[in-house]
Amino acid sequence: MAVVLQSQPFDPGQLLGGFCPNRRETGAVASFTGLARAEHGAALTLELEAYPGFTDAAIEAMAAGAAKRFDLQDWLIVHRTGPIAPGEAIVFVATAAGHRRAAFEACDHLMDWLKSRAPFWKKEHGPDGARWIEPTDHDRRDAARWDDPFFDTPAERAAQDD
Amino acid sequence: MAVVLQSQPFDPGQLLGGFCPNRRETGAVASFTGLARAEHGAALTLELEAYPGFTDAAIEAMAAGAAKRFDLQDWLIVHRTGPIAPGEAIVFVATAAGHRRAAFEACDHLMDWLKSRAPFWKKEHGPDGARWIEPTDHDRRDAARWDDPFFDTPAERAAQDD
Amino acid sequence: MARVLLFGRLADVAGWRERTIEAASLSALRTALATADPGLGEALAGPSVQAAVDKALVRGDAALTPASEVAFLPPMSGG
Amino acid sequence: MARVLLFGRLADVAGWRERTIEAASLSALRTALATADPGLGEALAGPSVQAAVDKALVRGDAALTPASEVAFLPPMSGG
Repeated sequence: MAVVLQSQPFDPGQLLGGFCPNRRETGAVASFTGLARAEHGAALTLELEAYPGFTDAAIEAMAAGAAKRFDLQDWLIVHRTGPIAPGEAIVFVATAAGHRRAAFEACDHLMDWLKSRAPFWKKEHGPDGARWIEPTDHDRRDAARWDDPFFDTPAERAAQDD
Repeated sequence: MAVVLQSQPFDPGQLLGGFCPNRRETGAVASFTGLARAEHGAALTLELEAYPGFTDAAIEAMAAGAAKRFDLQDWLIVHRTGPIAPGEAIVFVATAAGHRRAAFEACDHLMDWLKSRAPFWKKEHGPDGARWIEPTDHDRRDAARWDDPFFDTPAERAAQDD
Repeated sequence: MARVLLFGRLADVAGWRERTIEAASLSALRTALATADPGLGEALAGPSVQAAVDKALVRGDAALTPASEVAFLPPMSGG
Repeated sequence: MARVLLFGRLADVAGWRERTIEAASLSALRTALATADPGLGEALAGPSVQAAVDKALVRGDAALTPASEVAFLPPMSGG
Protein backbone atom coordinates (compact mmCIF):
# COMPACT_ATOMS: atom_id res chain seq x y z
CA MET A 1 0.00 0.00 0.00
CA ALA A 2 1.98 2.92 -1.28
CA VAL A 3 1.74 6.17 -3.23
CA VAL A 4 4.80 7.16 -5.23
CA LEU A 5 5.17 10.50 -7.06
CA GLN A 6 8.22 10.56 -9.31
CA SER A 7 9.65 12.63 -12.12
CA GLN A 8 11.59 9.69 -13.63
CA PRO A 9 9.86 7.44 -16.20
CA PHE A 10 8.67 4.08 -14.85
CA ASP A 11 8.01 0.67 -16.38
CA PRO A 12 4.44 -0.56 -15.65
CA GLY A 13 5.60 -4.14 -16.23
CA GLN A 14 8.23 -3.87 -13.52
CA LEU A 15 5.64 -2.44 -11.12
CA LEU A 16 3.12 -5.25 -11.81
CA GLY A 17 5.96 -7.79 -11.63
CA GLY A 18 6.82 -6.54 -8.15
CA PHE A 19 3.18 -6.40 -7.04
CA CYS A 20 1.96 -9.92 -7.90
CA PRO A 21 4.37 -12.39 -6.25
CA ASN A 22 4.11 -13.98 -2.82
CA ARG A 23 0.34 -13.79 -2.50
CA ARG A 24 -1.37 -16.97 -1.34
CA GLU A 25 -4.94 -15.69 -0.87
CA THR A 26 -5.13 -13.09 -3.66
CA GLY A 27 -7.25 -14.32 -6.54
CA ALA A 28 -7.31 -11.10 -8.51
CA VAL A 29 -4.91 -8.31 -9.43
CA ALA A 30 -6.29 -5.53 -11.63
CA SER A 31 -4.04 -2.85 -13.02
CA PHE A 32 -4.41 0.30 -15.03
CA THR A 33 -1.69 2.18 -16.88
CA GLY A 34 -2.40 5.63 -18.27
CA LEU A 35 -0.14 6.58 -21.18
CA ALA A 36 0.48 10.00 -22.75
CA ARG A 37 -1.11 10.14 -26.21
CA ALA A 38 0.58 11.93 -29.10
CA GLU A 39 -2.88 13.08 -30.33
CA HIS A 40 -1.51 12.64 -33.86
CA GLY A 41 1.11 15.33 -33.36
CA ALA A 42 -1.06 17.78 -31.41
CA ALA A 43 0.54 16.84 -28.09
CA LEU A 44 4.32 17.10 -27.96
CA THR A 45 4.76 16.96 -24.20
CA LEU A 46 2.49 16.68 -21.20
CA GLU A 47 3.58 18.49 -18.07
CA LEU A 48 2.24 17.45 -14.69
CA GLU A 49 2.57 19.48 -11.55
CA ALA A 50 1.98 18.10 -8.07
CA TYR A 51 2.11 19.71 -4.61
CA PRO A 52 4.43 17.39 -2.70
CA GLY A 53 3.15 16.55 0.75
CA PHE A 54 -0.39 17.58 -0.24
CA THR A 55 -0.93 15.56 -3.42
CA ASP A 56 0.47 12.32 -2.02
CA ALA A 57 -1.44 12.74 1.26
CA ALA A 58 -4.72 13.26 -0.67
CA ILE A 59 -4.09 10.13 -2.79
CA GLU A 60 -3.13 8.09 0.27
CA ALA A 61 -6.32 9.08 2.11
CA MET A 62 -8.50 8.37 -0.90
CA ALA A 63 -6.87 4.96 -1.56
CA ALA A 64 -7.18 3.95 2.09
CA GLY A 65 -10.92 4.64 1.89
CA ALA A 66 -11.24 2.64 -1.33
CA ALA A 67 -9.26 -0.23 0.19
CA LYS A 68 -11.75 -0.41 3.04
CA ARG A 69 -14.81 -0.06 0.79
CA PHE A 70 -13.68 -2.79 -1.63
CA ASP A 71 -11.92 -4.95 0.96
CA LEU A 72 -8.60 -4.74 -0.89
CA GLN A 73 -5.66 -6.79 0.28
CA ASP A 74 -3.17 -4.39 -1.26
CA TRP A 75 -2.81 -1.46 -3.67
CA LEU A 76 -0.10 0.55 -5.39
CA ILE A 77 -0.32 3.95 -7.09
CA VAL A 78 2.61 5.45 -8.99
CA HIS A 79 2.23 8.85 -10.67
CA ARG A 80 4.66 10.78 -12.85
CA THR A 81 5.27 14.50 -12.44
CA GLY A 82 7.13 16.94 -14.70
CA PRO A 83 7.40 16.68 -18.49
CA ILE A 84 6.11 13.41 -20.05
CA ALA A 85 6.63 12.40 -23.69
CA PRO A 86 3.97 10.63 -25.83
CA GLY A 87 3.94 6.90 -25.18
CA GLU A 88 5.32 7.25 -21.65
CA ALA A 89 3.32 6.07 -18.63
CA ILE A 90 1.66 8.81 -16.56
CA VAL A 91 -0.05 6.74 -13.89
CA PHE A 92 -0.09 3.13 -12.71
CA VAL A 93 -2.69 1.69 -10.34
CA ALA A 94 -2.75 -1.92 -9.12
CA THR A 95 -5.29 -3.48 -6.75
CA ALA A 96 -5.25 -6.93 -5.13
CA ALA A 97 -8.35 -8.67 -3.79
CA GLY A 98 -9.74 -12.13 -3.14
CA HIS A 99 -12.03 -11.97 -6.16
CA ARG A 100 -12.04 -10.12 -9.46
CA ARG A 101 -15.10 -7.86 -9.08
CA ALA A 102 -13.57 -6.02 -6.10
CA ALA A 103 -10.17 -5.68 -7.78
CA PHE A 104 -11.71 -4.29 -11.01
CA GLU A 105 -14.13 -1.90 -9.32
CA ALA A 106 -11.51 -0.54 -6.92
CA CYS A 107 -9.04 0.06 -9.77
CA ASP A 108 -11.74 1.74 -11.89
CA HIS A 109 -12.82 3.88 -8.93
CA LEU A 110 -9.25 4.95 -8.08
CA MET A 111 -8.64 5.95 -11.71
CA ASP A 112 -11.90 7.95 -11.94
CA TRP A 113 -10.88 9.84 -8.83
CA LEU A 114 -7.29 10.38 -9.98
CA LYS A 115 -8.51 11.70 -13.35
CA SER A 116 -10.87 14.33 -11.99
CA ARG A 117 -10.13 15.05 -8.34
CA ALA A 118 -6.49 14.31 -7.52
CA PRO A 119 -4.39 17.43 -6.88
CA PHE A 120 -2.45 17.58 -10.14
CA TRP A 121 -2.25 20.32 -12.73
CA LYS A 122 -1.73 19.27 -16.30
CA LYS A 123 -0.39 21.31 -19.22
CA GLU A 124 -0.24 20.08 -22.78
CA HIS A 125 2.53 21.51 -24.97
CA GLY A 126 1.64 21.27 -28.67
CA PRO A 127 2.92 22.78 -31.91
CA ASP A 128 0.67 25.85 -31.35
CA GLY A 129 1.72 26.50 -27.77
CA ALA A 130 0.66 25.24 -24.33
CA ARG A 131 -2.74 24.87 -22.68
CA TRP A 132 -3.89 23.79 -19.24
CA ILE A 133 -6.14 20.73 -19.21
CA GLU A 134 -9.01 20.56 -16.73
CA PRO A 135 -11.28 17.56 -16.11
CA THR A 136 -14.01 17.06 -18.71
CA ASP A 137 -17.68 16.76 -17.84
CA HIS A 138 -17.30 13.09 -18.70
CA ASP A 139 -14.47 12.72 -16.16
CA ARG A 140 -16.64 14.42 -13.52
CA ARG A 141 -19.59 12.12 -14.24
CA ASP A 142 -17.31 9.07 -14.06
CA ALA A 143 -16.04 10.15 -10.66
CA ALA A 144 -19.54 10.97 -9.41
CA ARG A 145 -20.66 7.37 -10.05
CA TRP A 146 -18.94 6.41 -6.80
CA ASP A 147 -20.21 9.23 -4.59
CA ASP A 148 -23.51 7.93 -3.22
CA PRO A 149 -22.84 5.96 -0.06
CA PHE A 150 -26.12 4.05 -0.41
CA PHE A 151 -25.01 2.25 -3.56
CA ASP A 152 -22.00 -0.02 -3.57
CA THR A 153 -21.43 -0.52 -7.28
CA PRO A 154 -21.82 1.50 -10.47
CA ALA A 155 -24.42 -1.02 -11.66
CA GLU A 156 -26.57 -0.56 -8.57
CA ARG A 157 -26.22 3.19 -8.82
CA ALA A 158 -27.18 3.15 -12.50
CA ALA A 159 -30.18 0.96 -11.71
CA GLN A 160 -31.37 3.62 -9.31
CA ASP A 161 -30.68 6.55 -11.65
CA ASP A 162 -33.31 5.62 -14.21
CA MET B 1 -3.66 -9.48 -30.52
CA ALA B 2 -2.78 -12.96 -29.40
CA VAL B 3 -3.98 -15.91 -27.35
CA VAL B 4 -1.32 -18.03 -25.68
CA LEU B 5 -2.02 -21.30 -23.83
CA GLN B 6 1.01 -22.53 -21.94
CA SER B 7 1.88 -25.06 -19.26
CA GLN B 8 4.95 -23.09 -18.06
CA PRO B 9 4.49 -20.43 -15.36
CA PHE B 10 4.49 -16.85 -16.61
CA ASP B 11 5.33 -13.47 -15.10
CA PRO B 12 2.42 -10.97 -15.45
CA GLY B 13 4.90 -8.10 -15.09
CA GLN B 14 6.91 -9.28 -18.07
CA LEU B 15 3.71 -9.57 -20.13
CA LEU B 16 2.54 -6.05 -19.23
CA GLY B 17 6.08 -4.76 -19.78
CA GLY B 18 6.00 -6.15 -23.30
CA PHE B 19 2.48 -4.90 -24.00
CA CYS B 20 2.77 -1.19 -23.08
CA PRO B 21 5.72 0.22 -25.05
CA ASN B 22 5.69 1.86 -28.48
CA ARG B 23 2.11 3.14 -28.35
CA ARG B 24 1.62 6.74 -29.38
CA GLU B 25 -2.20 6.90 -29.42
CA THR B 26 -3.04 4.50 -26.57
CA GLY B 27 -4.23 6.37 -23.51
CA ALA B 28 -5.26 3.35 -21.45
CA VAL B 29 -3.99 -0.15 -20.75
CA ALA B 30 -6.05 -2.26 -18.35
CA SER B 31 -4.83 -5.62 -17.16
CA PHE B 32 -6.13 -8.44 -15.06
CA THR B 33 -4.11 -11.24 -13.48
CA GLY B 34 -5.90 -14.22 -11.95
CA LEU B 35 -3.85 -15.99 -9.28
CA ALA B 36 -4.38 -19.43 -7.73
CA ARG B 37 -5.49 -19.03 -4.12
CA ALA B 38 -4.30 -21.40 -1.40
CA GLU B 39 -7.78 -21.19 0.22
CA HIS B 40 -5.97 -21.38 3.59
CA GLY B 41 -4.61 -24.84 2.82
CA ALA B 42 -7.75 -26.26 1.20
CA ALA B 43 -6.28 -25.91 -2.31
CA LEU B 44 -2.93 -27.58 -2.84
CA THR B 45 -2.89 -27.53 -6.65
CA LEU B 46 -5.20 -26.34 -9.38
CA GLU B 47 -5.23 -28.36 -12.58
CA LEU B 48 -6.47 -26.80 -15.79
CA GLU B 49 -7.28 -28.76 -18.90
CA ALA B 50 -7.70 -27.17 -22.34
CA TYR B 51 -8.58 -28.63 -25.74
CA PRO B 52 -5.77 -27.32 -27.96
CA GLY B 53 -7.06 -26.00 -31.28
CA PHE B 54 -10.58 -25.63 -29.85
CA THR B 55 -9.94 -23.63 -26.67
CA ASP B 56 -7.58 -21.11 -28.29
CA ALA B 57 -9.89 -20.72 -31.33
CA ALA B 58 -12.86 -20.01 -29.02
CA ILE B 59 -10.89 -17.41 -27.04
CA GLU B 60 -9.58 -15.80 -30.24
CA ALA B 61 -13.10 -15.49 -31.70
CA MET B 62 -14.50 -14.07 -28.48
CA ALA B 63 -11.66 -11.56 -28.07
CA ALA B 64 -11.97 -10.42 -31.70
CA GLY B 65 -15.65 -9.66 -31.05
CA ALA B 66 -14.83 -7.75 -27.85
CA ALA B 67 -12.09 -5.81 -29.64
CA LYS B 68 -14.63 -4.63 -32.20
CA ARG B 69 -17.33 -3.87 -29.62
CA PHE B 70 -15.01 -1.82 -27.40
CA ASP B 71 -12.86 -0.41 -30.22
CA LEU B 72 -9.68 -1.90 -28.74
CA GLN B 73 -6.34 -1.06 -30.29
CA ASP B 74 -4.77 -4.27 -28.98
CA TRP B 75 -5.27 -7.14 -26.55
CA LEU B 76 -3.33 -10.08 -25.12
CA ILE B 77 -4.61 -13.19 -23.34
CA VAL B 78 -2.26 -15.71 -21.74
CA HIS B 79 -3.70 -18.75 -19.96
CA ARG B 80 -1.94 -21.49 -18.01
CA THR B 81 -2.83 -25.15 -18.43
CA GLY B 82 -1.78 -28.17 -16.35
CA PRO B 83 -1.00 -28.11 -12.61
CA ILE B 84 -0.78 -24.65 -10.99
CA ALA B 85 0.49 -23.99 -7.46
CA PRO B 86 -1.05 -21.41 -5.06
CA GLY B 87 0.24 -17.91 -5.78
CA GLU B 88 0.99 -18.67 -9.43
CA ALA B 89 -0.75 -16.78 -12.22
CA ILE B 90 -3.54 -18.64 -14.04
CA VAL B 91 -4.63 -16.02 -16.54
CA PHE B 92 -3.46 -12.63 -17.78
CA VAL B 93 -5.59 -10.27 -19.88
CA ALA B 94 -4.42 -6.88 -21.16
CA THR B 95 -6.44 -4.42 -23.25
CA ALA B 96 -5.29 -1.21 -24.96
CA ALA B 97 -7.66 1.59 -25.98
CA GLY B 98 -7.71 5.31 -26.56
CA HIS B 99 -9.54 5.97 -23.29
CA ARG B 100 -9.88 4.20 -19.97
CA ARG B 101 -13.57 3.26 -19.95
CA ALA B 102 -13.20 1.03 -23.04
CA ALA B 103 -10.00 -0.58 -21.75
CA PHE B 104 -11.57 -1.36 -18.34
CA GLU B 105 -14.89 -2.64 -19.69
CA ALA B 106 -13.26 -4.84 -22.33
CA CYS B 107 -10.89 -6.38 -19.77
CA ASP B 108 -13.76 -6.97 -17.32
CA HIS B 109 -15.88 -8.49 -20.09
CA LEU B 110 -13.11 -10.80 -21.32
CA MET B 111 -12.52 -12.03 -17.76
CA ASP B 112 -16.23 -12.68 -17.12
CA TRP B 113 -16.35 -14.74 -20.29
CA LEU B 114 -13.12 -16.60 -19.54
CA LYS B 115 -14.37 -17.44 -16.03
CA SER B 116 -17.67 -18.98 -17.06
CA ARG B 117 -17.66 -19.83 -20.76
CA ALA B 118 -14.12 -20.49 -22.00
CA PRO B 119 -13.44 -24.15 -22.80
CA PHE B 120 -11.34 -25.08 -19.79
CA TRP B 121 -11.89 -27.76 -17.16
CA LYS B 122 -10.62 -27.06 -13.70
CA LYS B 123 -9.82 -29.51 -10.92
CA GLU B 124 -8.82 -28.52 -7.42
CA HIS B 125 -6.56 -30.92 -5.54
CA GLY B 126 -6.89 -30.46 -1.77
CA PRO B 127 -5.91 -32.39 1.35
CA ASP B 128 -9.18 -34.39 1.11
CA GLY B 129 -8.84 -35.30 -2.56
CA ALA B 130 -9.75 -33.66 -5.86
CA ARG B 131 -12.91 -32.00 -7.13
CA TRP B 132 -13.97 -30.49 -10.45
CA ILE B 133 -14.89 -26.81 -10.28
CA GLU B 134 -17.73 -25.53 -12.42
CA PRO B 135 -18.81 -21.90 -12.86
CA THR B 136 -20.83 -20.49 -9.96
CA ASP B 137 -24.20 -18.80 -10.43
CA HIS B 138 -22.38 -15.57 -9.69
CA ASP B 139 -19.92 -16.23 -12.55
CA ARG B 140 -22.84 -16.92 -14.89
CA ARG B 141 -24.61 -13.72 -13.89
CA ASP B 142 -21.40 -11.74 -14.39
CA ALA B 143 -21.02 -13.13 -17.91
CA ALA B 144 -24.69 -12.56 -18.73
CA ARG B 145 -24.29 -8.82 -18.04
CA TRP B 146 -22.71 -8.51 -21.49
CA ASP B 147 -25.19 -10.60 -23.48
CA ASP B 148 -27.88 -8.15 -24.51
CA PRO B 149 -26.92 -6.53 -27.80
CA PHE B 150 -29.19 -3.55 -27.12
CA PHE B 151 -27.13 -2.38 -24.15
CA ASP B 152 -23.52 -1.41 -24.54
CA THR B 153 -22.37 -1.25 -20.96
CA PRO B 154 -23.14 -3.02 -17.68
CA ALA B 155 -24.43 0.28 -16.28
CA GLU B 156 -26.93 0.71 -19.11
CA ARG B 157 -28.00 -2.89 -18.80
CA ALA B 158 -28.46 -2.56 -15.04
CA ALA B 159 -30.48 0.62 -15.56
CA GLN B 160 -32.85 -1.35 -17.76
CA ASP B 161 -33.07 -4.35 -15.43
CA ASP B 162 -34.94 -2.50 -12.68
CA MET C 1 -13.78 -45.13 -36.78
CA ALA C 2 -13.14 -41.97 -34.85
CA ARG C 3 -10.60 -40.56 -32.45
CA VAL C 4 -12.56 -39.91 -29.24
CA LEU C 5 -11.44 -37.39 -26.59
CA LEU C 6 -12.93 -37.02 -23.12
CA PHE C 7 -12.42 -33.85 -21.06
CA GLY C 8 -12.81 -32.88 -17.42
CA ARG C 9 -14.82 -35.19 -15.19
CA LEU C 10 -15.79 -37.39 -18.17
CA ALA C 11 -12.21 -38.72 -18.34
CA ASP C 12 -12.40 -39.51 -14.62
CA VAL C 13 -15.69 -41.39 -15.10
CA ALA C 14 -14.33 -43.42 -18.04
CA GLY C 15 -10.80 -43.94 -16.77
CA TRP C 16 -9.36 -42.87 -20.14
CA ARG C 17 -8.88 -39.66 -22.12
CA GLU C 18 -8.40 -40.76 -25.70
CA ARG C 19 -9.39 -43.84 -27.72
CA THR C 20 -10.04 -44.87 -31.31
CA ILE C 21 -13.53 -46.35 -31.66
CA GLU C 22 -15.43 -47.85 -34.63
CA ALA C 23 -18.57 -45.79 -35.40
CA ALA C 24 -20.16 -44.32 -38.54
CA SER C 25 -22.06 -41.57 -36.75
CA LEU C 26 -22.07 -39.62 -33.50
CA SER C 27 -25.23 -41.44 -32.35
CA ALA C 28 -23.65 -44.83 -33.12
CA LEU C 29 -20.56 -43.74 -31.17
CA ARG C 30 -22.70 -42.74 -28.16
CA THR C 31 -24.42 -46.16 -28.26
CA ALA C 32 -21.08 -47.99 -28.48
CA LEU C 33 -19.65 -46.00 -25.55
CA ALA C 34 -22.77 -46.54 -23.40
CA THR C 35 -22.83 -50.27 -24.15
CA ALA C 36 -19.19 -50.70 -23.14
CA ASP C 37 -19.52 -48.47 -20.05
CA PRO C 38 -23.07 -47.60 -18.83
CA GLY C 39 -21.65 -45.12 -16.29
CA LEU C 40 -19.93 -43.18 -19.07
CA GLY C 41 -23.06 -43.46 -21.22
CA GLU C 42 -25.09 -41.79 -18.49
CA ALA C 43 -22.48 -39.06 -18.00
CA LEU C 44 -22.40 -38.33 -21.74
CA ALA C 45 -26.21 -38.14 -21.94
CA GLY C 46 -26.40 -35.21 -19.50
CA PRO C 47 -27.83 -31.99 -21.05
CA SER C 48 -24.78 -29.98 -20.05
CA VAL C 49 -22.34 -32.18 -21.99
CA GLN C 50 -21.53 -30.87 -25.47
CA ALA C 51 -20.01 -32.78 -28.39
CA ALA C 52 -17.53 -31.39 -30.92
CA VAL C 53 -16.64 -33.04 -34.21
CA ASP C 54 -13.38 -31.86 -35.72
CA LYS C 55 -13.30 -29.02 -33.17
CA ALA C 56 -16.75 -27.65 -34.08
CA LEU C 57 -19.69 -27.99 -31.66
CA VAL C 58 -22.42 -30.31 -32.99
CA ARG C 59 -26.07 -30.50 -31.91
CA GLY C 60 -27.90 -33.70 -32.88
CA ASP C 61 -26.22 -36.33 -35.02
CA ALA C 62 -23.25 -36.18 -37.39
CA ALA C 63 -21.57 -38.62 -39.78
CA LEU C 64 -18.07 -39.73 -38.81
CA THR C 65 -15.15 -40.73 -41.04
CA PRO C 66 -12.02 -42.61 -39.95
CA ALA C 67 -10.28 -39.21 -39.74
CA SER C 68 -12.95 -37.66 -37.46
CA GLU C 69 -12.03 -36.34 -34.04
CA VAL C 70 -14.91 -36.38 -31.55
CA ALA C 71 -14.62 -34.55 -28.23
CA PHE C 72 -17.08 -34.71 -25.33
CA LEU C 73 -17.05 -31.52 -23.27
CA PRO C 74 -18.58 -31.20 -19.78
CA PRO C 75 -19.50 -27.71 -18.45
CA MET C 76 -16.60 -25.33 -19.04
CA SER C 77 -14.89 -23.27 -16.37
CA GLY C 78 -12.10 -20.95 -17.40
CA GLY C 79 -9.71 -18.57 -15.58
CA MET D 1 4.82 36.72 6.50
CA ALA D 2 3.98 33.57 4.61
CA ARG D 3 5.50 31.35 1.97
CA VAL D 4 3.07 31.57 -0.99
CA LEU D 5 2.88 28.86 -3.67
CA LEU D 6 0.96 29.15 -6.95
CA PHE D 7 0.00 26.07 -8.97
CA GLY D 8 -1.13 25.38 -12.53
CA ARG D 9 -2.37 28.34 -14.56
CA LEU D 10 -2.10 30.67 -11.53
CA ALA D 11 1.72 30.56 -11.82
CA ASP D 12 1.42 31.45 -15.52
CA VAL D 13 -0.83 34.41 -14.71
CA ALA D 14 1.50 35.70 -11.98
CA GLY D 15 4.80 34.89 -13.66
CA TRP D 16 6.11 33.31 -10.44
CA ARG D 17 5.56 30.09 -8.46
CA GLU D 18 6.83 30.87 -4.97
CA ARG D 19 7.31 34.06 -2.95
CA THR D 20 7.52 35.18 0.65
CA ILE D 21 4.90 37.85 1.37
CA GLU D 22 4.07 39.90 4.48
CA ALA D 23 0.48 39.13 5.65
CA ALA D 24 -1.16 38.34 9.00
CA SER D 25 -4.16 36.52 7.51
CA LEU D 26 -5.27 34.80 4.34
CA SER D 27 -7.63 37.70 3.51
CA ALA D 28 -4.81 40.21 4.01
CA LEU D 29 -2.61 38.10 1.75
CA ARG D 30 -5.29 38.04 -0.97
CA THR D 31 -5.56 41.84 -0.76
CA ALA D 32 -1.79 42.27 -0.96
CA LEU D 33 -1.55 39.96 -3.98
CA ALA D 34 -4.46 41.68 -5.78
CA THR D 35 -3.02 45.13 -5.11
CA ALA D 36 0.37 44.18 -6.53
CA ASP D 37 -1.13 42.30 -9.51
CA PRO D 38 -4.85 42.86 -10.30
CA GLY D 39 -4.79 40.06 -12.92
CA LEU D 40 -3.60 37.59 -10.29
CA GLY D 41 -6.13 38.97 -7.81
CA GLU D 42 -8.93 38.25 -10.27
CA ALA D 43 -7.63 34.72 -10.99
CA LEU D 44 -7.41 33.96 -7.26
CA ALA D 45 -10.97 35.21 -6.62
CA GLY D 46 -12.53 32.60 -8.95
CA PRO D 47 -14.87 30.15 -7.17
CA SER D 48 -12.93 27.13 -8.47
CA VAL D 49 -9.64 28.22 -6.88
CA GLN D 50 -9.00 26.65 -3.47
CA ALA D 51 -6.55 27.77 -0.81
CA ALA D 52 -4.51 25.51 1.47
CA VAL D 53 -2.68 26.65 4.59
CA ASP D 54 0.06 24.29 5.75
CA LYS D 55 -1.24 21.68 3.29
CA ALA D 56 -4.83 21.70 4.62
CA LEU D 57 -7.67 23.19 2.55
CA VAL D 58 -9.17 26.31 4.11
CA ARG D 59 -12.55 27.90 3.48
CA GLY D 60 -12.92 31.53 4.54
CA ASP D 61 -10.15 33.29 6.41
CA ALA D 62 -7.21 31.97 8.43
CA ALA D 63 -4.47 33.56 10.53
CA LEU D 64 -0.95 33.28 9.16
CA THR D 65 2.36 33.08 11.02
CA PRO D 66 5.83 33.66 9.52
CA ALA D 67 6.13 29.86 9.19
CA SER D 68 2.83 29.47 7.28
CA GLU D 69 2.79 27.95 3.82
CA VAL D 70 -0.14 29.13 1.66
CA ALA D 71 -0.95 27.39 -1.62
CA PHE D 72 -3.49 28.54 -4.22
CA LEU D 73 -4.89 25.62 -6.19
CA PRO D 74 -6.80 25.96 -9.48
CA PRO D 75 -9.12 23.09 -10.59
CA MET D 76 -7.29 19.79 -10.27
CA SER D 77 -6.78 17.30 -13.07
CA GLY D 78 -4.96 14.07 -12.31
CA GLY D 79 -3.90 11.01 -14.33
